Amino acid sequence: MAIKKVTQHPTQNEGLIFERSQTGRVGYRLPKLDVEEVANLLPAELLRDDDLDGVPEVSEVDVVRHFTRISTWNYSIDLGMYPLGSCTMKYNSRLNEKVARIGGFAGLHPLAPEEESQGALELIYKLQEDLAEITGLPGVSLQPAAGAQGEMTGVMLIRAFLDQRDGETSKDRRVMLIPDSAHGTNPASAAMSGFTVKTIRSTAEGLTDMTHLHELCDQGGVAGVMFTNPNTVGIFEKNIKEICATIHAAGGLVYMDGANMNALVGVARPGDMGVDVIHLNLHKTFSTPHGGGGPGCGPCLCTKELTPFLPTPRIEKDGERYFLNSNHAKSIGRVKAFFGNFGMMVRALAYIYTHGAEGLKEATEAAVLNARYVSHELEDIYDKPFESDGMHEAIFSHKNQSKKGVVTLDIAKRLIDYGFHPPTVYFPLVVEGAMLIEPTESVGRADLDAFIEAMIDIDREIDEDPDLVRNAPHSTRIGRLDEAAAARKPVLRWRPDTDASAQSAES
Amino acid sequence: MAIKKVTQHPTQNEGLIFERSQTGRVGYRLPKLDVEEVANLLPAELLRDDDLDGVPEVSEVDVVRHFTRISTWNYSIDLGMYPLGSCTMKYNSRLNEKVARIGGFAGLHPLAPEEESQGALELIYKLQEDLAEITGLPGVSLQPAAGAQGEMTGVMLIRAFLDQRDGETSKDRRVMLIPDSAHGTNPASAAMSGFTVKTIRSTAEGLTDMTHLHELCDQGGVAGVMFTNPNTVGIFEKNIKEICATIHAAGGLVYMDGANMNALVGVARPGDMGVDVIHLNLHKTFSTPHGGGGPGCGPCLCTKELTPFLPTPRIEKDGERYFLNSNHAKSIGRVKAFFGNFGMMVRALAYIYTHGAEGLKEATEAAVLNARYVSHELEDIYDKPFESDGMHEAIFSHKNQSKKGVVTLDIAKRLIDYGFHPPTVYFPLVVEGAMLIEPTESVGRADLDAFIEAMIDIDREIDEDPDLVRNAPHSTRIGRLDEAAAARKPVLRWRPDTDASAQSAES
Amino acid sequence: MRYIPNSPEERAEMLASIGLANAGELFRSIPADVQLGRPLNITDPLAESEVIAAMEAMAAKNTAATKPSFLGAGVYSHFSPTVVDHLIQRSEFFTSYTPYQPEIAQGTLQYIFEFQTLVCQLTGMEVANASMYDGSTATAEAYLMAQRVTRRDKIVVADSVHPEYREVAKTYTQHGSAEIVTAAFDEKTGRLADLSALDDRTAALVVQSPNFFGCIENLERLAEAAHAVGALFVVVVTEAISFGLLKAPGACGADIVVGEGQSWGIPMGFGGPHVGIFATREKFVRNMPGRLCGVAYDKNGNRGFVLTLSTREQHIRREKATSNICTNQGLIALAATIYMETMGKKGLQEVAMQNAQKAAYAAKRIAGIDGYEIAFSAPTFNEFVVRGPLAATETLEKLRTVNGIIGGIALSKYYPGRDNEFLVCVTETSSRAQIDSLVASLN
Amino acid sequence: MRYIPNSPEERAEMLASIGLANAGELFRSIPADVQLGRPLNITDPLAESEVIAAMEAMAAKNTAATKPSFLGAGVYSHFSPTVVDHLIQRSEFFTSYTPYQPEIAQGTLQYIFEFQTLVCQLTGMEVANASMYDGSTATAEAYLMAQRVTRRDKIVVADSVHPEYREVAKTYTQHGSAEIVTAAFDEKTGRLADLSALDDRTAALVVQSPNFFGCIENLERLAEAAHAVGALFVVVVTEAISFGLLKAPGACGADIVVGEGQSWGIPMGFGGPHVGIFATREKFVRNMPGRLCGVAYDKNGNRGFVLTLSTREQHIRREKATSNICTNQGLIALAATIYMETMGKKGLQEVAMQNAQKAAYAAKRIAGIDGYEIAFSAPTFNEFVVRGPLAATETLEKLRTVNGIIGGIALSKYYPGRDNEFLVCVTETSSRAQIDSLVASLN
Ligand SMILES: Cc1ncc(COP(=O)(O)O)c(C=O)c1O
Ligand SMILES: Cc1ncc(COP(=O)(O)O)c(C=O)c1O
Repeated sequence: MAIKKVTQHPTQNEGLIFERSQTGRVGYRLPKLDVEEVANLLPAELLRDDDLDGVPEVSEVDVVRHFTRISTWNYSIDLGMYPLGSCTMKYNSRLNEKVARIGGFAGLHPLAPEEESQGALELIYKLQEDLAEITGLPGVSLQPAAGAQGEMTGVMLIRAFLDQRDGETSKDRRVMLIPDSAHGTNPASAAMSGFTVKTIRSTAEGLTDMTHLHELCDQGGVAGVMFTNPNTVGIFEKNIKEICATIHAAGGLVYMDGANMNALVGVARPGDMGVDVIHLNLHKTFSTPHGGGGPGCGPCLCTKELTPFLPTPRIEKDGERYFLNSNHAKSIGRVKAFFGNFGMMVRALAYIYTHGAEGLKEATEAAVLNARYVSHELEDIYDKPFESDGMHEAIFSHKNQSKKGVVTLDIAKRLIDYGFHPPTVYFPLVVEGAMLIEPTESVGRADLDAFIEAMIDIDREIDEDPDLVRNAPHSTRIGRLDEAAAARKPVLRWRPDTDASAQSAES
Repeated sequence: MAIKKVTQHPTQNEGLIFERSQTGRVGYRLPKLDVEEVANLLPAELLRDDDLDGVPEVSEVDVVRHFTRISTWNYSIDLGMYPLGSCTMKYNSRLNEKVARIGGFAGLHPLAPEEESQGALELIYKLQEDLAEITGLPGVSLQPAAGAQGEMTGVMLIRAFLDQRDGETSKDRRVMLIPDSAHGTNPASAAMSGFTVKTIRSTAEGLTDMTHLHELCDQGGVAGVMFTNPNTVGIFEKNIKEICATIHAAGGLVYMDGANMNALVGVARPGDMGVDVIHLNLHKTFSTPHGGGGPGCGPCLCTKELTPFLPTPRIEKDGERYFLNSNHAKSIGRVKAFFGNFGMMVRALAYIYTHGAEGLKEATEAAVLNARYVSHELEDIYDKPFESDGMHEAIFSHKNQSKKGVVTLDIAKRLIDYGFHPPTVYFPLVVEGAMLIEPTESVGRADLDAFIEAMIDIDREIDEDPDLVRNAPHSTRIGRLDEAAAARKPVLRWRPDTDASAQSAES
Repeated sequence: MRYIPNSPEERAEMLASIGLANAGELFRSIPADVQLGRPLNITDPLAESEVIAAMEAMAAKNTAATKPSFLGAGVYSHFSPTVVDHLIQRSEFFTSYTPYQPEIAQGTLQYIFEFQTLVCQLTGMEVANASMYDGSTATAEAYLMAQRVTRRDKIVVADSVHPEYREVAKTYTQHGSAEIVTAAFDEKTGRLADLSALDDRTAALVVQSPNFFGCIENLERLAEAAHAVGALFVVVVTEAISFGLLKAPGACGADIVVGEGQSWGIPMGFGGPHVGIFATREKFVRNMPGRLCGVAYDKNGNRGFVLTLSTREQHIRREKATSNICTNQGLIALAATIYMETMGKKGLQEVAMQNAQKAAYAAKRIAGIDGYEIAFSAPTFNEFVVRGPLAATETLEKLRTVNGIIGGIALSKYYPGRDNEFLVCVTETSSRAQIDSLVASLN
Repeated sequence: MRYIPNSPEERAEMLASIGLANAGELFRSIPADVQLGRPLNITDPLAESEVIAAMEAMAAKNTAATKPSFLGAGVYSHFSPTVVDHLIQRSEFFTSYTPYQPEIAQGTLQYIFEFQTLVCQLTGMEVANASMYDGSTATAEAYLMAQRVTRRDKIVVADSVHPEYREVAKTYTQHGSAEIVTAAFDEKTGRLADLSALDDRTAALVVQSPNFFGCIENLERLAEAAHAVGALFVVVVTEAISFGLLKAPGACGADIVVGEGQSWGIPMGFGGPHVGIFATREKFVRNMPGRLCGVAYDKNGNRGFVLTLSTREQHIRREKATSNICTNQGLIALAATIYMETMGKKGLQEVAMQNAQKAAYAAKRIAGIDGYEIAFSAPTFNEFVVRGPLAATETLEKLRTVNGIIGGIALSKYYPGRDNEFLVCVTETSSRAQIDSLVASLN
């Protein structure tokens, strides 16, 4: 109320930069052109004739205030617990940011002569070796820009392997088995590699249904399986060896989605479980910043048998010399220009160096402990859908609360008022009103306890004043947005006639 | 209300780091000691025996979250207009921050051999030359760490000059004339140099009262005058030449407080007005960040006559070589170890290079225009105490509003709810309930208009709902604090028994 | 471990409170026979100063980073205003996730909306997405989208599209129904010449402009040819600075514009992270890959932004999604947005003009050396192909070892047989002195 | 000008709206004869890249910054965790003013309170202020405060207090009533020896420990001597890392502890900005110089912080203030706070121990070279005086030019006549290899 009259609050109502733009403002200065300027260098018909209409004109001060102001509307890891299940929102070290910006890395052109970029090749090579040790899989490509691309790469390795092994008849093997709980990128990536997807059911304990798996294999045509371990409900697939054996027996290969490796690093290695190929998310397990959506880095790792098919160029070593090797005839080809998101590799290697073997294991233990602690403290109040112990995530359904007419989304939004980022909600689909909580190792006990207390308070609020929860959040600059309307008449860009009026705290 | 139940909100209720501390947490890692460790290197009686009791134990993550959270409780230039009169809160360029951190500057030891620190000496020398050109005063010392120290230095130059000129009889010249509107550091600095202060009255137009000035001079013993120009109400002392002439005639010297140079750079030079000595605040006029209280840099500049008395070492040039010259027998001596706040000098020179001559003048014009614009738009609603045109500041009294029982402090606090930092309030003392508004050149018209609209809205609120204003701010994490109680029983440090309980949004 | 808040003592207490004796018991659900049971064979933890020293030692071996260089070919040396890197280091930006909770992610959503708008303005298109991995994958996605839109499978792609982009597109499409035909360029002009492959089975004509040889294509003509057979016209742009000077592809009839945004203030960084751009016409929006941010309102009518039209995406559509992309290049899109807004209308025009002028100066000087000529006659922006008297590899090696200049890229790397030609790039960061010393060294 | 939001067009409109024809009219109140009327004789504006180039060119001439160095004497090379410089660049911290509006400055006020507390904990004192300019001015203020507290004027200061600090204190006190007497150190031990100057007119005994020669003084003994004559005991500390290992001055009877906080993660930066610390006993608080931050509550009982006891300060007390200081070293105090908290109890202890161990190793090795000895016998922390066979200036010049090592500071710079002695500092940043090469080079 008090602030109701305030319609101009600059930090709360910063408009779009286009709305700030004023003819004649400048935010840059270039050196004077130091060559004679040639008039009409290019034929008129090749030139722009719209004078970059609509592109903003602002000063440097406008830019700094604009982005500083809107940044304050974001929640971030540095503000507190960000327990998005499956996303592994752990601390993004400043040291890693610093080293990624060293001139010799940031200023290096990817097509510079090998002799003059040995340090970058060395870094990639060393990271490859460490990731191979961590996963127990010797073949590595750091080219994929993110997990989904790592998946596509991995699935294509399987495809290439099968095509070579089975020749013509490989075309009868186009079924990729994927659990119903899988992340959406799994089936999407399988499809991009020309596979059709069959879904494996999960059991009541949240594990892969082995009988169903055998059924599906018996139906034949199985190229492989894509599963996540710990799976997307945070439970370790204890039948992992049998799963792999079953698939191998059926003539298929095993792809593991490594998004949840934060539960395993230093404790167990996919390579030792029978997994043939995996992707990692350096932007999860290895703490490269998620950056509000990216960039990531999704290395693909595989067994010796699959190595010949890895993307090229591969970074290899010959004595003391590192070099790019493009002649691998069986390669599936390039998945990205140049060598992938190199900057993320620098950060990830710095993360590994900082932790060392012992620190990596310690992080895994701390991450799993935090999740188990949350699960233990909340299971009396929130419905825990599965009996078995979770690993790095705690999962709940809204069963107990939905009876009272309050659902997961409401609980998530109310958590915002308590100063926490909500967990991942409604994923995986196999759990009704899922709340998937991944604290990671980067949260201390006091913050965990505060989160637990918040969850308990909210459950109490649901009894006392359900609307308080249903209408949450109350502490944000803006309320729940009408996403349905947004999708019906999408406005995806600013235009001079875009309605800015409605941006005041009043209207 | 909605957030009332929330007692643990981490971003709102971050405690003191000591309250976060947990035995065994670590935030650092040093390389292993690479020399043989010698047992009991030092006699026990010289060693600490308290195990650094009370010093916090936290992780790097705790530190990052702690400071990120508390930082969000601050207003800053990057968030918006910060119109503190006399403080010149202008944009702090990122470029300046970057260059100040170049290894060759940041990593340089002040006692490194001259041959190996030529670049730093060159930078100081070049800044000295540019500041001399800007002020029209040839003698420069960059040693003073802030304005107040620059004042002390300048006043000591005057004292040294008089002592040498008048010998014994100089002791009869110990009166420093200072306007009633002067900043507190002026009399304090005069006192530190052994002068007694006599106060000059201001006229109804907000200028130095010339008759009173003459009277005071006639009383004799005048060592000099310390005045500010534009003065602290933002008005240019149009009699400046006469003031200087009068003081000189009385055998005194003229000190000008240069805190308001942002109104003059490129337009008028103190040296051309008859001023003998001046200090600048690089952290005002030359945009080095104020940093929540400092550091600053308060160069002292003077006429040729006063130059022999400047602090040593002085940075001088001999052919292509820059060097430190300590043998100036008449020097008042050192005012700071080493050479002053060098990092601020780097930023200031980058500011000068970026603006160039034309840009410096443009900034002055833009700053004065912004202030004049605010003054013009608000003078019908807020009492403008002086007729004459202001320069870089707009000044108002609360006369019109105090009638309605709302005073300057209330208006200042209410501005916070509108997203603005309040202006300087109750300074200078010569204006009742003063609001001294200095927009600087770093604010665009849209923000100025929003500020003006806010001031007008507040005046309306005073009619409609004075308590709304009297109880402001309403939008901050914490309300008005009881400063009187704080001073009565000062708690100036944390102790294990410090009451942290009261830090919840509830209690 | 300094990144782990809970001390060993605290962890022991927490273990006890959930009834476990030690950390090992946390992993009971992992069968013993798949547990590692030994320390990883990885370095011991390094101190902060040791990590920095190790990284600086590696970086120091990248000697190319500090030499005058005329490398381009999809990654360009441009000056990035200091505010760009400073602002993206606001932890509210770089330590946040994809904005799935709009109420606490408006900062991210608003800049995505600004990025989408700026990409539309510069490309001359109607809609743009929140970013792709890079120019090469954006190109691959354009192939796939063209197939979806036209229900045709033949992709005619100019030989002068970045070879690595074409490789990536080939990988992406290898298991689908696409048939890829490469169209040759004209030996005199360096422009796309042979359009004979276009027919009524063609889903898209894909060209790059300025093309890999730096030649500016005649986009209007090519658009007509594509549209004449009912194919989409896809324009690839690797040098985003060219938008400041050259007619927008959208104004030339492009249906899809894809490309690389690295030139918008992003470090070359040995090839990544950069940012892919993807723009098209409104009517194709539901066939687009990637995230889209749109305007939405709360119940008080406050304007905000949300991710929208997600029914195209993998998390909803799974195997039927328009793409498998999830994580994109968010923070790099932010950097590009800050760059474009800081440079602004005038800056984007001036920097483009300076690139063209300096490159023209260099081309003229080099063409003046006897034995050297500019290989193609078409107008160029900031890159051009030089044909010399010797094998380009030799020439460049000599420049590097004798003169300490990275002179460019030997075309033979990508176009076997074109032995004496190399690609030279000149941007606003090459000083006249550097250009002159390149010329002197060639002489 | 890119730092000025309003464009020339906008400014013209604004001028018109307030009835002025041009910018010149803004300055009508400045008499024509004092207007400059010509452009300043200063460079034309430089582009961002040109400013960087100019600065890097100057920085590159500071060759000492990249050489192995054993310089100390009040400025020390210590490793600063990356978070320190990153966090102080939050614009909420570095672009805010002195916290005069507590409701929107709690971030600043809370860290000041933490800084005050940490300084108290490390010095062993009861109250500390929000910072002074540096160690030298803090020392000068201690002289003045001792005079105020004791109403006496004689200051007995050890000859082994940093010479530049004593110079500054002399400047500050030259126009007051202070009488400064210098007390000599013992030629064998290097510790303060002669206390004969202490008498009932003495306001303070001022010593430094570790002193300028690196020798650790026997503070308890000196405290007794000072208190015996009713003087305050003032301890100066230039190497704040020593607090991690050495007995706190407060525990030894100090009444005022002043010093330099640069060692707490602050760059050497050619001597500044650094941060002065000032701590004393509760009973003297109203005589302290500088800002103080204290706890306060709002009417809902929420705890907050405010600047307090301002009646000591210039803006209230004017010529009667305890000091003229206004702007202090706020942001550097923040950096020091972040450093101390990141290192924490264990880190501050370990880094202090490493300094002592490495310095002891170096001293032992150097003492082993024939012709060389350690000049003083008292225990040292991380600095010590070496006495060599030749003039120290020659020895150091040779080290610099021949071996590329900055070996230390010739004592003759500050203590004429002590020709063969130089001060060597060894911190945790000097590797054993560097120490060994120093020894080898001296040999
Ligand atoms: C289980 C799982 N698999 C795959 C992905 C896709 O990874 P990316 O977003 O890096 O493409 C994610 C991340 O969202 C995930 O959580
Ligand atoms: C008019 C005036 N004079 C002197 C000063 C003192 O300068 P500093 O705070 O840098 O010591 C100030 C700044 O507060 C001021 O406004």
